[in-house]
Amino acid sequence: MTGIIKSEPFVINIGPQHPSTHGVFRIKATVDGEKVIDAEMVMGYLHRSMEKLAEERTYTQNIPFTDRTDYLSSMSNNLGYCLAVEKLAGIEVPPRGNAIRVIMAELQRLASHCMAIGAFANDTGAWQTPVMWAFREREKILDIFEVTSGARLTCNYMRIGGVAFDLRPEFEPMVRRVLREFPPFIDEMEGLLSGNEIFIARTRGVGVLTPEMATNASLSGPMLRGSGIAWDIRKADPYCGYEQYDFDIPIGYNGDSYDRFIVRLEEMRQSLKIIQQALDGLPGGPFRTEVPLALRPPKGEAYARIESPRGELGYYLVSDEGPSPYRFHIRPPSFINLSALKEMTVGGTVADAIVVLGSIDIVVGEIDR
Amino acid sequence: MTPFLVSDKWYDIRDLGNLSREILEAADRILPFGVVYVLAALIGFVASFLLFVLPSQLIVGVYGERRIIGRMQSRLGPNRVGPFGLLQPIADAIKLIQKEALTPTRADRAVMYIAPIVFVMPAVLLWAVIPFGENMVIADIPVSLMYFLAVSSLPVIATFMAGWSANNKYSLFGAMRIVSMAISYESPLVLALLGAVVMTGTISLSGMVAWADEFNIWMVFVQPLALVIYFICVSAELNRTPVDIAEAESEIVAGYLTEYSGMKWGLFYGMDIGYALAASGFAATVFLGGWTFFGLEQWVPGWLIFIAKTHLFYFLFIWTRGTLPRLRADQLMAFAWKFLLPLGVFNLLIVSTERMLWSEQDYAKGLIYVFALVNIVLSVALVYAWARFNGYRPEQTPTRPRLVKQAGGYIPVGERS
Amino acid sequence: MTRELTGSEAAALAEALVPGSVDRTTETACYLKPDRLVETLRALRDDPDANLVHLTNLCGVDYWDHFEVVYHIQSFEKNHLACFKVEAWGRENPEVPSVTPVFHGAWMQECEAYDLFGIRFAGHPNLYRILLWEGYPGWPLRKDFLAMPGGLQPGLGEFAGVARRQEPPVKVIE
Amino acid sequence: MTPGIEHFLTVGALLFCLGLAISLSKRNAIGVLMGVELMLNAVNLTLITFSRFAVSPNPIAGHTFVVFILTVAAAEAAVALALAVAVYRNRETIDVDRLNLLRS
Amino acid sequence: MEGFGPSFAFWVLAALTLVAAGGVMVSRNLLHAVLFLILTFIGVAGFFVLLSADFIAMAQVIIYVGAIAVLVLFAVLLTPRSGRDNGETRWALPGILLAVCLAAIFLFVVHDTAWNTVDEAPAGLDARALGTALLTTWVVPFEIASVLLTAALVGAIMLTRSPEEEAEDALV
Repeated sequence: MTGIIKSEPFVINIGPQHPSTHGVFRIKATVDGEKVIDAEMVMGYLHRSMEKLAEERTYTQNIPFTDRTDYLSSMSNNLGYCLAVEKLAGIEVPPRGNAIRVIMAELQRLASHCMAIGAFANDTGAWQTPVMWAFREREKILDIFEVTSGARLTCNYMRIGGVAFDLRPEFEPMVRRVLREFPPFIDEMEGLLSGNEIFIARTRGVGVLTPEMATNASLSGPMLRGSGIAWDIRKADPYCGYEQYDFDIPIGYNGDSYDRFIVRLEEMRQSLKIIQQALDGLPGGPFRTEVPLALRPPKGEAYARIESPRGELGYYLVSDEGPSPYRFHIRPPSFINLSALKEMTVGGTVADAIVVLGSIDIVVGEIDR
Repeated sequence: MTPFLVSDKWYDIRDLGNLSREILEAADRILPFGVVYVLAALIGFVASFLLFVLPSQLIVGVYGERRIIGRMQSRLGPNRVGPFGLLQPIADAIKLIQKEALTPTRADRAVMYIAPIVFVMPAVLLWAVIPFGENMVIADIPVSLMYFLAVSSLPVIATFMAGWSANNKYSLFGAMRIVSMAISYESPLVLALLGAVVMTGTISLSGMVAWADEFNIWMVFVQPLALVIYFICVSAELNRTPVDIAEAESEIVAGYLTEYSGMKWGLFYGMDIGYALAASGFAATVFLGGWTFFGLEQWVPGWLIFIAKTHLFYFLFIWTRGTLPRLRADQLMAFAWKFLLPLGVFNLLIVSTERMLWSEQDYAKGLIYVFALVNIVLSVALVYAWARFNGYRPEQTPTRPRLVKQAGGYIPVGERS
Repeated sequence: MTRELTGSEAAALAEALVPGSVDRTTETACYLKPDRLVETLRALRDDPDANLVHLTNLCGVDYWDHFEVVYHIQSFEKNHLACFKVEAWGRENPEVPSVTPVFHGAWMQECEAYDLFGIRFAGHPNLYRILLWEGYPGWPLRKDFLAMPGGLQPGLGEFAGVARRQEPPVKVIE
Repeated sequence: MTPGIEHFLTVGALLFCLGLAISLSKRNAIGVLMGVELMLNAVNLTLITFSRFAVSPNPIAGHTFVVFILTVAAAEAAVALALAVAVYRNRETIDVDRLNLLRS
Repeated sequence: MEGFGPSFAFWVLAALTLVAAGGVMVSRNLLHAVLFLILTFIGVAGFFVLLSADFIAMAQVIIYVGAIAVLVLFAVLLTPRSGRDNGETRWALPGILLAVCLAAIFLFVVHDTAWNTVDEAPAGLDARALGTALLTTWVVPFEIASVLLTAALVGAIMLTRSPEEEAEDALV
């Protein structure tokens, strides 16, 4: 269709109101026929200036903000922030707190990947079925969050020095149920999508990132691992006692959208493994170190990062010995993962651009903050 | 065929065709010339509406489409309005009628207004030639297969009008895609049907049903490949989900429907189901033996068998819609030209050869079963061989990622960690 | 465990490759001279010993009299993380060289720092306000944002602890 | 009034002349092509009319001619539109007034 | 062709066809012209049905509406917005005059000839007879037509190749 005639390129706005931009995000694509010849990102529709707001609040008060950045993985965001504050103030977390944190972070990864995989399948055109199946499983995890923290989406569960509450007695059977019911679900998804010819045709070779490109574009998480780079903060820079658990890093082959998808699918299996180990060896004792409510960390700076479901989630804090952070910076993985979007989409069709965007797994709340 | 219980009388309600024929013949004796045509049209319209449009909207629109898909997606589907949610389409229609039908400022108003009407008409016209039962065909014209193909090429124009007139870039994408799809998928579709025509030696749908009845075999067993090609092509032409690139909601919002709202949108949406049903009815007639079922039609009304077969085929549409992702536009074109068209030609060659052999054997009844067996084997072999010839190697795609124990830099493919 | 290089370790790496590039060091960070920044980071990226290939984090900090741009750069193979900083003096038109030619991933983060701090990155291919709209008054993450002309948005006054609302009119009771 | 052969022929003639007028007067190459298609249709109509009404030992010959005309029309449309597209690519116009490649 | 039905159908179809053909002539917008053209094709197909040429009527709809009109629409879409007007050349008036003169001659001929006609539709105008005629009496033209179609297919592909594709082929 394209290339037959000298056609005039025209601009098509994918978003901000579009079914496949997963929020108010916009790609200004210049297309020639169906071929994308230029792509420009427009974002900031959801900008709330969290970094400024956080400078006016105490360290503890900032935890709810971190829920609202990446609202699909609030536990991970809480955890990253608390780790940064603990690093800044030199606070030790008791082993039970760490184990609970690990379980929660991994459950959150499962929930977030459910969403990512479902939405990605939806972007390739599988009409709602994978996303519904994924939601069905995600509900079980959200129920666990509700029982534990009282909230399903914005949990606000982690605290500086541990977690907010101890686990309830219902917690363990619920997690055991997830551990029992997730592996069949992942196999089901694999049967539905991984071996599906149409799915492979749509995603193989689409949005290819070479390892050099992925490194140079500061990508992280499944984007990096899909390109064959074995990099996982949980392995490379263990926090919360991740070094005790036995798990593997899944890495892809060519760095295309399909590889990112199978990496996410495999990460869910690894997460289940981690949860199993953490739950079996859940230590007793206190779940939290008591820290003063108006925490005043010593003067200095700290950069702590965790492996959030979307990649490296870092918090850079500067303290001036005041009750609130002097500088509060979030390194948002889905924002920085977008920096290679243009390179991935240009040359493909509009349909490919949607698949690429789905494979990045953006959360607009985190992009815009 | 001699009915076992069913007499040829008008009061036998198991075959509604007798009734209408009796009425029409009686009317023709009394009334002046020409009025009986109007009567026939009225009866046909009411019958088709009662028998198909209404049940299709109610039973298939809710139960076939939404409930089955809901079941596939592990949710309930509509179950609130009326008993078991049966009245949901009516509630939807009332809602849609109340909604404002927006027209963009710079749209081509006239064309945008006419497009839904043009889209609806062929959906109703298609049913005219499909035999519901023994005498239950509204217009038993000798070229009814051609008629079906001709009428089913009209909605393409309507969807193009809809997409082009809205003056929206997404709509234009949809229009562009549907036009190119129509060009690509018409030829394999006709080739697939040509196989059936060559085998039966008729282009009348009633004739095809009679053929299936006479030789006690359905066309699908004789030409499984043709049914597969027909199914794929018709899904493409009807924009059903595995190949619905013209209204791909994740790519181009809603394609040609983007700017439509209210009942204008509702007409498109409802008639999508109407077309899918008509295509299923056509497939049931050509490939599944129509209203016959190896003699069962002597006990059960033929139109019930026909409706069952239609909905069985329609279930295939729902099934694929619920499970498969969508192909890209260029991949679909390549699939039509590189895969379906050659396979259609091969199928036609095989069928023509068999037909020649068959006519030399004076249409021996047993031979057709041999052909069926041969064709089933040949179809599988042909698809496999042609896929291999085109470089299709499924085992080369790893579906599991590599696993490494230790974090580090880039690990090239093939290197053990 | 990732080895977080101290300022002096990072400075030693940088000095070995590009002599004279280091301004000063602190316990956690190494301050580079702005005019040698791009050169140094490119050398550190390409050197197999330093192997600082992945620019993880880039952000600006406002210290009232000067701005700092912080670069967290890590190596996958060596598994270490270094923190470099560059200072930009002056509130009117702070400017540091852009590292986008070295690290492609820096372009969005530099846009963000420009958007929120007003730090200009010389040599950036397309520096624009990525989160806020063009023509937004002021630079929101600067410490004096609320005092900027047009910087005070309705409702922000309460957050800053400064009531800017008019006193309600006294209701006369008859 | 019962339609006879004259009526059908009249419609065919009028259609032909309309097609002729369109193909002679339109500036757009696609418009010209549409006129030609109309003329072919008119000829088809006339042939079918003769086949139906004329006293002939072999009435199916008219239908056969129409099948050939349909074939030629399809081929002609494909080639003509390909030409229009190709001409547009090279000359940036499909205005037949300005397609004076042979003159200048 | 007796009775109310056929004559009613004739007049409706005649009005539809001629008005739609006139629409092709007068509409400014090229897309509207194509849509009118489609209406004309359908009207002509209706005439064919009236003249008991069922097969030809269906073939007319399939080929003209399903293929040629869609091709024309495709070509219109491929030309940019500026190329989508349907104006007249400066030779419009002579062309129309010529057409009117020709129409006058045609009408004169049609109405002044004593046609030797039959009332009933002759037997053997069905698809089977057509197929038999095509593959016996007219088999050579039939084959030539198929060759023509192939040639048209190849020609259309060759004409619309982009310069890049031509360059690629030149390397082979």
